[in-house]
Amino acid sequence: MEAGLRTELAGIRMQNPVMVCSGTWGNGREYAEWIDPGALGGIITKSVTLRPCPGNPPPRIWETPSGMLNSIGLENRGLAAFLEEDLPWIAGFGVPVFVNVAGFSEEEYAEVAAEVCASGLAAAVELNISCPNVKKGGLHFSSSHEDAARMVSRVRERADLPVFVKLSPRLNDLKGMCAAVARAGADGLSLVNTIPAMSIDVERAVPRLGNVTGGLSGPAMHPVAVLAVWEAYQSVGIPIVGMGGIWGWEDAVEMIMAGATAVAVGTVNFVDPGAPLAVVEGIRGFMTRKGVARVGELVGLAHRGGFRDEGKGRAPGSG
Amino acid sequence: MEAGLRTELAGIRMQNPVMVCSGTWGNGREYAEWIDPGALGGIITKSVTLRPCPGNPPPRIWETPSGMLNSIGLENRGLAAFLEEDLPWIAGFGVPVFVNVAGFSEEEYAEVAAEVCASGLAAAVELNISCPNVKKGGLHFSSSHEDAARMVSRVRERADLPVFVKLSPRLNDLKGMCAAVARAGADGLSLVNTIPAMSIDVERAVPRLGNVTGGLSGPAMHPVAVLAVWEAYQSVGIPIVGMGGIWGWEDAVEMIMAGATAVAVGTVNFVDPGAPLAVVEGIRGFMTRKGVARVGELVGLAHRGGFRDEGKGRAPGSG
Amino acid sequence: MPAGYVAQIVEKNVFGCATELVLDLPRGFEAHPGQFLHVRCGGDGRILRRPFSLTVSQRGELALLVRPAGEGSRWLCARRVGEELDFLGPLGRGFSILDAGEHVLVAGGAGIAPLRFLALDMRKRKLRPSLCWGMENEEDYGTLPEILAGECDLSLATRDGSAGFEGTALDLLFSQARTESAAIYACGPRDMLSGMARWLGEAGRERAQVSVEERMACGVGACRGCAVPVTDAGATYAAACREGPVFFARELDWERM
Amino acid sequence: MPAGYVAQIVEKNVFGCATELVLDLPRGFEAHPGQFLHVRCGGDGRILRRPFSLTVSQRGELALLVRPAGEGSRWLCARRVGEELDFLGPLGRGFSILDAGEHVLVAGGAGIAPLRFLALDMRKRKLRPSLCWGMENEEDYGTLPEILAGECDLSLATRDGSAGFEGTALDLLFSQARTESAAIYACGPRDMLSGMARWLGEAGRERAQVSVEERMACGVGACRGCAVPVTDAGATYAAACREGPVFFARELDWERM
Ligand SMILES: Cc1cc2nc3c(=O)[nH]c(=O)nc-3n(C[C@H](O)[C@H](O)[C@H](O)COP(=O)(O)OP(=O)(O)OC[C@H]3O[C@@H](n4cnc5c(N)ncnc54)[C@H](O)[C@@H]3O)c2cc1C
Ligand SMILES: Cc1cc2nc3c(=O)[nH]c(=O)nc-3n(C[C@H](O)[C@H](O)[C@H](O)COP(=O)(O)OP(=O)(O)OC[C@H]3O[C@@H](n4cnc5c(N)ncnc54)[C@H](O)[C@@H]3O)c2cc1C
Ligand SMILES: Cc1cc2nc3c(=O)[nH]c(=O)nc-3n(C[C@H](O)[C@H](O)[C@H](O)COP(=O)(O)O)c2cc1C
Ligand SMILES: Cc1cc2nc3c(=O)[nH]c(=O)nc-3n(C[C@H](O)[C@H](O)[C@H](O)COP(=O)(O)O)c2cc1C
Ligand code: FES
Ligand code: FES
Repeated sequence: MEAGLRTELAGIRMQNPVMVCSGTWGNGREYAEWIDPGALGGIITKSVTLRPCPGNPPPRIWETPSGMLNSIGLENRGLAAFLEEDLPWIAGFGVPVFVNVAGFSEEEYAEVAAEVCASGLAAAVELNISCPNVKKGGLHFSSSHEDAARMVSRVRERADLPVFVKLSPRLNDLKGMCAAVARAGADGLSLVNTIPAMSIDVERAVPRLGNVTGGLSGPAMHPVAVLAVWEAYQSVGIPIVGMGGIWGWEDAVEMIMAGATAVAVGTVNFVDPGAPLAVVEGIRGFMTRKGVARVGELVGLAHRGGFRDEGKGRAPGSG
Repeated sequence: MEAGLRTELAGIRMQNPVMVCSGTWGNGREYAEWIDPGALGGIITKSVTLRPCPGNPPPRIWETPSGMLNSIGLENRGLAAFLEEDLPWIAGFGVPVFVNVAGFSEEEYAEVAAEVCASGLAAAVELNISCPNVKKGGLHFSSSHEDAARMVSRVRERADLPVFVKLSPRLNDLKGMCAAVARAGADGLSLVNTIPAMSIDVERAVPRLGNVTGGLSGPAMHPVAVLAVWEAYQSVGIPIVGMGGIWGWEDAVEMIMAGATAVAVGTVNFVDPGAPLAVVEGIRGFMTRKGVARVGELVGLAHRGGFRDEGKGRAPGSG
Repeated sequence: MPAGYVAQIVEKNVFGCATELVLDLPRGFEAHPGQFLHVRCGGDGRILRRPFSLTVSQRGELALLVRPAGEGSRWLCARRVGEELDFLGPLGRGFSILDAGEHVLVAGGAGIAPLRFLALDMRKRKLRPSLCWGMENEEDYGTLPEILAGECDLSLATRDGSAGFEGTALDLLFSQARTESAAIYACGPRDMLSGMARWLGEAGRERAQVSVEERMACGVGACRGCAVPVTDAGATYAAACREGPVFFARELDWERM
Repeated sequence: MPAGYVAQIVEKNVFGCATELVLDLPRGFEAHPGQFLHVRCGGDGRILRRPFSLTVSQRGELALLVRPAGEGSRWLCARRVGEELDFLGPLGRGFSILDAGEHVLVAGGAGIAPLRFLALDMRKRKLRPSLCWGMENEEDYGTLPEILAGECDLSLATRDGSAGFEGTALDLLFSQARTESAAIYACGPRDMLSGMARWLGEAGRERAQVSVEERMACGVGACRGCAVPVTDAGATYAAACREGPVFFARELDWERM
């Protein structure tokens, strides 16, 4: 039986639900040597800011049990270089490009988002209001529901593409935040960014990262990401891109069953550049084995009591 | 050189800074068969509630990469049985007992705390306002700084022992929360409880835990816990008990350098009941090697530039 | 008194889908059938211990019989003779041999492990247990049935009928004639145990003991992670690791299982 | 073009504190001295890859020379002949052989790995490099110096003076007479490289190349985790994995290192 991997995300058609996370795939060139970007469901580009940004002082990464910390800090060559050199190239593979946008003020976000839309090359904007690695900006914009909502509506006014809002899992009230950004006009959610974290070198008694704090990604934080998707699915109707610690197809399917319409893989690319396509194949195999015709039937399935007839390879319930 | 492991926590004298986490060490009897409770720095007992509490439906645990989820849900035999049978027995080892208190209303917390104090057998009360595993109560009480502060002052009024407040790491504004509970009269902080998380069995498309969501503990979340201690140390002057994913002495020292006056080990007990004492020995060895006379010199050391003369085994800086 | 031990693997046998690891346990190590070891699996100690019932080898030495189910059990199956295992144990409450005319042991899959140990104990007391054992298919058994046949009154079942009775161990049990007063001792998957409890009825549940498999963290009763619902007024739970893993069928609340 | 490969270990030699693993690389696999492989370490692929420079064996075959520093490198050192390694590579920018009268190679510890490869390349071009190599003590070297002595003009240093010059590779370099125009190629710990850069002065940094060791995640330039500060107006960073690991000393901002 042929499994239907095609899906639609806020009106964007995708050949499969597997994308790559912002910041873990450069702007495509590096991994295009290993896998065909055209086989992905979509590509989320590294955060771009209005002006070039040097990023944080090294060391920028540290490995932790089943995870890693990073404090890259939005290093990028700025919007102009991105629009001229990177976006046209990456858009050439014919899969939807989600441009991740960051900034240091509301105006900057809105400005960058507007220009990205104007380029005609992007499919959507992903607003990174949850970067743990910059002091001004980043998480700052999601410290309250009001701040986040204002940011979203400012961007919404100037963007004529779907706007996905990327949130941190470190929120007292994640459901309330999701509802607030949805009301403010978000077309979708990207859940989650890394979890703020840090590590100390005990021999020297100094932080491991030049920036002191960083963000935790990888399998260690996957269960936290799954819950974020689960809670968001319960609180809003807009589509969710699930990400955080996806290592294999099971993790991706888990995210989808928790409520994600699409998923994005990040840290695993560093270990296995072929991982995104292995995840696609794994989902396909699972669907075939379970007799699931369209991947959309799996979205949020765990909220609806799961497979009615477990283990017998029958179709899902009220899907 | 003899290392001085003795420490003081909100006026409570401890022979060493290593305790065991609430809920991971039962009420002592189970592990007393393996290690001498009298050799610990202190013991934090399992959450006790006014009335007996059956806990959540199984399955209650699930293992995740370098961590585990639990949704025990405050199972305990209630205050009366605790005061009669457990507390006297555990207090008999002569080390400070921190009684972890939970409840389903402010009055309940205050009532339980008052009776624990009246028993004359406890050294401190640890207020669990961050349990991810109960619907009403638990995290509910720390959804806003105001709620948490009101709870703390209610308990403070009726407790004549030091009150430690145990917080979740899932807070937008951890520093603000620490400041709020400190202002409300908390004598110390316990950081952190487990991180809310979940896992789904993809074969059945249902949550792995009977309670759907649970709390992530273990090495996976250690870097998140270290950051919480780091942030709290920056925002308040009251002592901190650091916990979360401590597996060996390095993790404990890391917590101390981030700002913890004492630490507590949890999940590792399940793998190695001897772990708390191994951590004590490891800290002792580290101090000897580094020429650190009193463990107090290490507290918050990473905020003060670390060891001045790294690698040469010299004394810490302005400690 | 239980303890934390390290013991060498002195013999390794593969029986169909299961691997037997015979352990060189210290003198004075005493255990009852139904008790288990909580074994550190994987080199780095970063995963939780895994519970495995104590069983006995052909020469009556204490051993584990491990069926690969995931990372931990696969790691165990890959150990070699001469390597050491780190475990806590013996842990938990084992089987009580009842005063009955007939003793029927029912094993599903790796559930054979504690029951083989129990059968040995019964023979020492001059009892003659009978044993129903079910597996998926013939290959899963390997040569173990030939050895067991010398140790008790054995009958086999396979789902595909490739060996013995066609069906589960439970179907096999149902198919056999039993005296009303037979004592039953069972170990196997949750479905098998609850199917049996239903079939037994209230009276039967008094004389039936089951060893339940729950995921465990501490293994010693400290974490309350391995809760099984019990039949009491408060609808509470027992810790499978300490109050079990063996329970009388009547003690458990099968409705809430 | 780099690629993801699996290659068999066909020979293993232990030289003092370092282990040489000779790889059976596919035909057509071409690499330059200074390039590295990004190797999957540990069985389950849950830890990040680890970068190791390509080196050559006595017979000129491509190999790794690994010094145990932690979990990943220890795992590598424990591999046996016949096992396979999974790696990405060859990655990064290697050394450029300059047009100079004298070629001086300076290695600290495992920094010898890429320089041995470079020395071979130089000999193929009929150049006669000299090599200063420093280790903690005599035992760290094993028998490798005897072999290397046949490959280039070798001098050794140890901190404790147990073999060769007493001091670091850098002290040894300082102690030797060099022509002003010597080209320098260095690989070793951060301290050694920055000490050398300071000593060289601006002119010297034009003719010196250094291979830097930075913690890496992706190894291919995608994550910007391996940033090293470069001397440009914007005070920006280069990716050690892609724009390096070999840099001209003048390209790096030693003040910000
Ligand atoms: C008291 C007791 C005695 C046991 N005796 C034996 C024995 O003698 N021989 C034997 O082969 N197995 C026995 N088991 C089951 C054994 O503990 C599990 O197969 C093992 O823990 C699986 O771990 P893993 O890392 O290999 O697999 P995982 O990857 O952890 O899990 C693989 C599968 O096994 C299931 N599983 C995991 N842990 C348990 C558990 N504790 N109980 C039941 N299912 C589990 C999971 O849900 C999953 O479906 C016993 C279990 C208990 C509780
Ligand atoms: C381009 C490049 C080439 C290298 N070539 C060689 C080589 O040929 N032979 C060799 O033995 N080693 C080489 N290294 C160093 C090697 O990568 C590290 O020793 C290894 O990654 C340590 O991993 P681990 O898991 O063993 O130790 P970990 O437990 O990760 O760390 C142990 C110690 O090593 C340090 N370390 C970890 N990773 C790196 C790194 N990438 N660079 C520098 N220090 C690190 C840590 O800070 C820590 O102090 C090279 C590094 C780079 C960047
Ligand atoms: C090295 C690195 C760089 C990242 N850079 C960005 C970024 O620029 N913008 C952003 O929104 N998220 C960034 N992220 C977060 C990821 O997009 C993703 O949300 C997170 O890593 C969780 O997914 P994972 O566990 O699969 O990596 C980065 C993550 C890593 C590891
Ligand atoms: C099985 C289990 C039960 C727990 N029960 C409680 C509890 O009753 N009250 C409480 O405040 N914390 C409880 N916790 C949280 C721990 O006290 C501790 O904060 C957390 O596990 C992090 O530490 P660790 O990673 O070392 O386990 C429990 C944790 C586990 C794993
Ligand atoms: S496994 Fe901890 S109580 Fe049973
Ligand atoms: S390691 Fe990722 S850019 Fe160099």
